[in-house]
Amino acid sequence: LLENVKSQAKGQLQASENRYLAQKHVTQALQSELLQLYSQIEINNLANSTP
Amino acid sequence: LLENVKSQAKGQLQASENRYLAQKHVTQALQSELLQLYSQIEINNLANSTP
Amino acid sequence: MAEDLQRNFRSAYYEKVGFRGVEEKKSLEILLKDNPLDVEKLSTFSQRFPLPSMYRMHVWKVLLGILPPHTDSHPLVARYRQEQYEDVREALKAMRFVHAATPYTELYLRMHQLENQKLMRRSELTQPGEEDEDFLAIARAMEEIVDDPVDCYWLIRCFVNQFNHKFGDSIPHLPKSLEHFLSQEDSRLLAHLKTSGSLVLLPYSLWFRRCFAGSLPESSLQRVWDKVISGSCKILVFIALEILLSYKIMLMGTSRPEAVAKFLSNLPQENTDAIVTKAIDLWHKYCGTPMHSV
Repeated sequence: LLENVKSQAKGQLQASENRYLAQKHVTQALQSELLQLYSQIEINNLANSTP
Repeated sequence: LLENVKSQAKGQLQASENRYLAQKHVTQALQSELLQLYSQIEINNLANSTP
Repeated sequence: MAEDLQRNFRSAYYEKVGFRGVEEKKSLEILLKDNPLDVEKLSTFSQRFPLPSMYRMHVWKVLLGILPPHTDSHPLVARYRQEQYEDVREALKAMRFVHAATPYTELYLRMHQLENQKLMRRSELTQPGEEDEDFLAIARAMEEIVDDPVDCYWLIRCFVNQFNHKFGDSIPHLPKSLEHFLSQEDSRLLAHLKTSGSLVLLPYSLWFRRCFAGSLPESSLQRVWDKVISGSCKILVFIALEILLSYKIMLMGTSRPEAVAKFLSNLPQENTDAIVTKAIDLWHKYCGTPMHSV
């Protein structure tokens, strides 16, 4: 019975951790996309300010 | 002992859920920043293309 | 009398949809009542018998770890899976990788890449590579089998991950294995394929990397995937073997390797069910039937 409870908890925790990990990977992807956009904007601004 | 294991498992799952929620708030903030950036870029493009 | 007729009709119907007997269905139902589910017994069942279509998705999800063995955790875990799907999809929308009209299969590919930390920046996106094309082929086939997008994504993702993880090292050896069994079953055909130069040009990646996705129609394909998901990649060799044996006359009649490859890559879709049935029998003959008490 004890083992049973433990393995059930493990199954739930794994699924929950997986969902958390996906969020982390989402954060990384968003950050890298944002970084890229910011540098793009700076390049554009620079190009516009030097006539 | 059984109750002990159960409450420990519950605590772990709760902690995992909280981590997930925290991470989710981060991605929501990043996503709204991204949205704003995209619309900023579009405004700039529009401004540049209409002299 | 009428009852007899009805019963006969019913078992003929079961026969047709793939239950060789109502007994098998009953024994699966008993297995599915276990809590926690005995994953090993479910694997063994699935290795030995065709899965009844009404239980197939559920069994696949358990075997692939999408649902845990404890059935009373299923609602909770299903909710986690659904939320994870939505989280990743929404992020891809925000980053403009996908939009409302993007085909689901492409969405699934990007989601899989993001989750595996293999997503390129949007400005650096390239044409899909070979691995992506394999994923897309499997995704297109799974889409025909599964209606719900959340289930579909999880099944594709876990199928691909499990396949690469479990069998990644065996895949390169499958052509040799095919050659071995073909020499046992029909050495003349093997000799012909060798001397004509066709053997090296057989559609191995379609057969062994995509697990026949895009080659067999879904009704036959899912019976093959039952075996792959429950733990065998050898079955792929026997499907390939049975395809070669079934088209022996045609193959013996041509010496042009390109024509052979083209024909085998675009199989006629008619008698694929019979091919799969014979291939499974051959597989049992050579590799034995798993002998777990079910």
